[in-house]
Amino acid sequence: MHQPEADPGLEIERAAERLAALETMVARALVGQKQVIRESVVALVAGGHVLLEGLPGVGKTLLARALAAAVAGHFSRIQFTPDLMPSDVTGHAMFDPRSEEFRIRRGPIFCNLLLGDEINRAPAKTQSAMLEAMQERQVTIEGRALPLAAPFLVFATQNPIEQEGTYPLPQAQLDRFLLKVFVDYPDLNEELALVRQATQGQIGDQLDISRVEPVISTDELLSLQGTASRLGMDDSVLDYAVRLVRAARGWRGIETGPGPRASVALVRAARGHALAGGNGFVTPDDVKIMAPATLRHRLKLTADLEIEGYRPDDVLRDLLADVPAPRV
Amino acid sequence: MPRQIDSIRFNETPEGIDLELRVAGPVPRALALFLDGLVRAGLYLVLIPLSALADTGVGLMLIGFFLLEWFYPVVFEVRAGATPGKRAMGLVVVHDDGTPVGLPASMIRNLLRVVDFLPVFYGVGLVSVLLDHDFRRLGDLAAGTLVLHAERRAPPRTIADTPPVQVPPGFALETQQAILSYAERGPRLSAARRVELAEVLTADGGIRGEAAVRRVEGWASWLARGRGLEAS
Amino acid sequence: MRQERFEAEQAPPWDEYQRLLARLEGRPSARGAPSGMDLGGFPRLYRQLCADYALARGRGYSPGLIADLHDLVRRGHRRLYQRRSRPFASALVFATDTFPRTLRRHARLFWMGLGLLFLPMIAMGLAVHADPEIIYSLIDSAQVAELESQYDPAGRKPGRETDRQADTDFAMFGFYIMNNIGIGFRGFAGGLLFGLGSALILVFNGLSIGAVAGHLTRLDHGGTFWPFVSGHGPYELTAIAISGAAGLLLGQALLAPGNRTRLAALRLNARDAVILVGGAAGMLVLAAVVEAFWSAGPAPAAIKYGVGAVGWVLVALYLGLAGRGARGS
Amino acid sequence: MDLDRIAVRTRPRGAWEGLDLGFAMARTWFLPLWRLWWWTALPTAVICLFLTGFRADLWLLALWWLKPLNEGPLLLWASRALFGESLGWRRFPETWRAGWPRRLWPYLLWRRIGMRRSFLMPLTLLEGLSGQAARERRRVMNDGGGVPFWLTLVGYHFEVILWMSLLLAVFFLVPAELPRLDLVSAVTGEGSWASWVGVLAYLLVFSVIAPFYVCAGFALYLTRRTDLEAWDLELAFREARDRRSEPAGLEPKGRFLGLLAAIAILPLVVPPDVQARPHPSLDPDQARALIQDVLAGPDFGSTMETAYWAPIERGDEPAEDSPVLPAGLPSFLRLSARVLKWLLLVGAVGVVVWLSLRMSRDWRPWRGRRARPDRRPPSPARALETSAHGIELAEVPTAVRACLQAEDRRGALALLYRASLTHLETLGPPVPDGATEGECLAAAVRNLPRSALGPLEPLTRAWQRLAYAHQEPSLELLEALLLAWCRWTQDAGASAP
Repeated sequence: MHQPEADPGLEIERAAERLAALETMVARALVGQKQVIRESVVALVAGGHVLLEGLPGVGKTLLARALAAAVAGHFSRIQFTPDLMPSDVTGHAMFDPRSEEFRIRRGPIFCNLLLGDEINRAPAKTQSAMLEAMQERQVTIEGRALPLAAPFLVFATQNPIEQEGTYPLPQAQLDRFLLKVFVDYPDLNEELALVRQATQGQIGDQLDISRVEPVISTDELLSLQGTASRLGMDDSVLDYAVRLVRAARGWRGIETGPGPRASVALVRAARGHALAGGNGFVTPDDVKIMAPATLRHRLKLTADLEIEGYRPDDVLRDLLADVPAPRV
Repeated sequence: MPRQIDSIRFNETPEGIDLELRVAGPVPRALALFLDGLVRAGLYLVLIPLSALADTGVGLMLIGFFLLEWFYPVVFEVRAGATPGKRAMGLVVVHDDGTPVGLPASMIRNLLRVVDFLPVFYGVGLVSVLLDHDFRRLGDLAAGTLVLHAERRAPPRTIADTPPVQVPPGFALETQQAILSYAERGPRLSAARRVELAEVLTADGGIRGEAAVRRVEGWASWLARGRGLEAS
Repeated sequence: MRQERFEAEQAPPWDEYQRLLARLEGRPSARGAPSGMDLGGFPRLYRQLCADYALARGRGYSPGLIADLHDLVRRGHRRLYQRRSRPFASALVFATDTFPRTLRRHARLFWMGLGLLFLPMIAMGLAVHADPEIIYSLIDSAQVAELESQYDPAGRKPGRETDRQADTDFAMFGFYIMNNIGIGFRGFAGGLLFGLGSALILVFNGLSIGAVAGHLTRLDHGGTFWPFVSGHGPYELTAIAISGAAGLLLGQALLAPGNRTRLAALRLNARDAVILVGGAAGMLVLAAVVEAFWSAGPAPAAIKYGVGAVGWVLVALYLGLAGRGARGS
Repeated sequence: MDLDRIAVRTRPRGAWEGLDLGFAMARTWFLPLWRLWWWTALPTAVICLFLTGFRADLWLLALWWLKPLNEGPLLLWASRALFGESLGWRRFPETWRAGWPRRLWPYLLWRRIGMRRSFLMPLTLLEGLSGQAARERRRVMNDGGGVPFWLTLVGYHFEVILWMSLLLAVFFLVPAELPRLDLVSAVTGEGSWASWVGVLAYLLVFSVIAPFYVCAGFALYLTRRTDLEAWDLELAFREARDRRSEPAGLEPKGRFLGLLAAIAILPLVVPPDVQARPHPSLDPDQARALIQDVLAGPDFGSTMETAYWAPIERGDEPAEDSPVLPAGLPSFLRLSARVLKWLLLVGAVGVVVWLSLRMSRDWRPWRGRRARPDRRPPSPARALETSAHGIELAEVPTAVRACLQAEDRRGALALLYRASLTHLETLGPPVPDGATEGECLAAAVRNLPRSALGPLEPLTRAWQRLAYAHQEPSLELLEALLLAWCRWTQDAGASAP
């Protein structure tokens, strides 16, 4: 059993404050989309990568850039295209004829926050080079392993698969994203506000992140992640998370279930969510709220459900309703 | 330049390297088939005396015939990668990505043997093997399998410890590799031949005889070890 | 980096890799239970070696070194990507799940195979029943005479012999295994001839079975013939139709490959077809057991008919329903 | 000749692989080689037709014997194609003038039945050696094992198989209405039209196999030279030398147009006087000794350990097995057959029964394909049953107090919370199994007026803190919650009826 910290109150309160400030700051740029922002912040705190999916123009890139602006760190952005090579992401070695040695030229992946735009437009080779780096948190160039910066977080956006010229990410590699966040169209009021904001004193339709200021440093983010990882968690909650993932494996309508890495991810995300909510401990609610985002990209529906147009979220909803929660 | 003819097929592995699959052609395969025929005939001969044991023996013999007819190659291929005949010819059966053959693929390629056998003695199979880029018969095509030459036993290689001599500029990478290869394979060539080969490169510089061999080996040594500073 | 330094630096992982590889390549029994040595590092070493090999090629090291590294890589690749087989467990899944599901996926072809077998059978049966001459167009007269004497209710015949010995049964079992499953396999392989071979084998089997049945019934030998075939018929006929359907599946890939190349379509379909053939072979083994040990037995005709009926129901239930339940629990 | 344009990857190969390389070469160059074969074979065939007096079998025999005549040009073509040069047939007369007939003669006479023909042809035809030198060289090259022999043997069989396949295919594919090919006379017959079909089919098969046979022999020859004298390295070195010695931009000097010049340059392919012999000054005996020395070295050959069992002393010969079966055997066999029979029967029945059980377990048709699991809301009574105490709602206060007395705060709070959920269900919103505490509270807030919530909110918070953060509530809080709870249930009980 994980004992909570002796006097966690202050630390957690401060952490929640910082996170709330972060959320407010991001919300300045991205109107509405409360849940999307919350889930992104949770990923930040849990130290996991995020896959953002949504139609073009719903603010995926804006979200990532706003987050980057709010966290004072080194930010880079890669636009994935069909001709992007792995070395364009990771970097490469150049031969220096004078010293007869190879010199390493680091690619854009050496940063704190990486925005991978339209990752599913790149061919599988490039995708896997990047996902490999995300997993190992290091890059091997010319036989030398180079560690990536800490924190290192990837926000990758992808268009829905049916769009033209996209390569679906392999199931196994999707596992490397902690969360998959759906960015949907904003509702009417939010869209009104969005349009109003985007047309005021704005030339062209550039992304407006000028009003976002850095509120958290990378060191602070690292310590927040530490706080989150120490958050108390009762065995029954842990058990609930694992039961959810295991249930998804044998569930009707699910062809391939989530692997063990999913349980770990779910627990990490729940911790992050608890911290973002200002709680000093993790409740089953945190687990349940984070479950769709954590699991939806780790499972594959059976062909008949897919043809009928069901999405993983539909099945997950049933599953969450049916797996008994640990109440007493 | 058009692609050079080679009996090798390349397959890229998940690690991003090209694995060389040395596909085996009709002659070794035909001989392997013949050897397998002998082995099978021997097994049939072992089974036939069973018929002396009254009807039980006949039953066992017939079951044995059935298994031999259909599953002899499957069992050996799945368990050991090759039938005894193929093994004797140094062949091995793999999926076309170079991984060892599994049960389904082996079943497909061996059940479809019937079609390759048509009209007589693998006529269809022979035509298919002669036509196909990777020497595959119809069963191989359907199952996605290849027959390869198995492991190569490489002779030991060392690069003689000649004092390094800097390679003159202008040698392409292929030539440098040929020089290294010369140093590695030199000991297996006759002395006269070594001199002759070395002189091809050094005659322009007026170096002949044993000196030429030493010069080329020196280049190889330099290529492998550097000026001698790095080696220490 | 010069070759020699490179070799010297990488030698320890290579040696370690070779040690593990030698173990993996050992006897199969030793392979199953890696004791004492941790094989967990093998994939990492393998990847490392792959990187070294690529480096060696890229930097133009000596061909000998490159060839040696390639050999190591290939041997490792063989071991690392070996398919693990768990024969018993996969046989269970195969029987309860894979086979019936695959068959249902190709239900159209199955019905086609069934039709190709049964329609000629019924037609021929009726024709022979009506006109005794027709059978001689298909089966020569010596064989017909032998059949007649075999099923003659008055004579000694293997079909009804009450004191038939167990060892004779066993010999017949061997024969059925060899003959019937061979027919099934050939029906499958014939599919590679654009499906024609399979169709022909189905039709000819149907014709000759129908002819024999019609002929014997007309001669009033039905009383010995029908009880004999009723027991194993359900399994055997269905299995022949299924293996024919598997052949048709191959033929379909060649005739109507859809959006794929013929070769790709053939490969895809062959994977399913071999599942069908495997299942059919299992059913044929069952049929051979029944045929050898039950059909020829002394039980009264009514019971044999009953068993036959139950067999049809079982086969229908099995093919229609097995594997429909929840998966992967 | 342009070394840059070599069409085959040169590198050391095993002999069998070399053979396969030859097949790959022949497949790539098949059409030109095949045409070339007919260019020389057709005139020969016509001439032979007259010479043999229109006898099919003799004609075929003559053509078979003259095969090397057709193979020579193929070999020459292949040796040019190796360096990316395509030889037009017009230039072949020049080769004839260059002394080819003389070199081909042995292959048409005493060497015709040799089993290494295609392998040795390059030696004679391309290298142009003769006399002692040629003998010596043949000997060195021949040491490479039996692969050329197998090539020839298997090649013959390929011809026979293709021929029989062709005849059978014709036999089966010609509809029955047309005159049917008589297979027997096609193979053995004299003079009938069927025998001509068989012979022509054989000629066709010759033409198909010849390119493969010639190229395979040629590739074997190249492989052997690579192995013996590092031919591939020589090519690489020469290319490097040529490239270095020429100023850039000029046409490489290696290109030759005249065929005579091309043959003269053959030493480029085959350096004159090389041939892996030791120093030319050595006499054959010395050479032999040197070869023996080299062969005795550790690089050649291998050591082999053979272990076998040998009897220490010879025992008596065992008695001959009696030809008849021993007395007990038949009954034993019958018994074993019976055992096998019953085992198989039981096994079959077992499989059927087991499959049926499996199916009945898996198959739930009445639930539909996408049936949802049972979603009945749990009855209030059930919620209490699941508790450890299993008590009536009315007894809750006493039970809670008892827990408090016993200092069991966790038990007290758990009971209270559970009881309030039970009560909540009587008020309206169902509490499914999957709902968490937070969701129960949210559902209650959504569905009930604020006044009807009672102590649910503080109770939930206290319970969560206790359950998941292990923070025990104070006794006062528990008391207060209990009081509020009692009020809540009584209110509801009063208002409900």
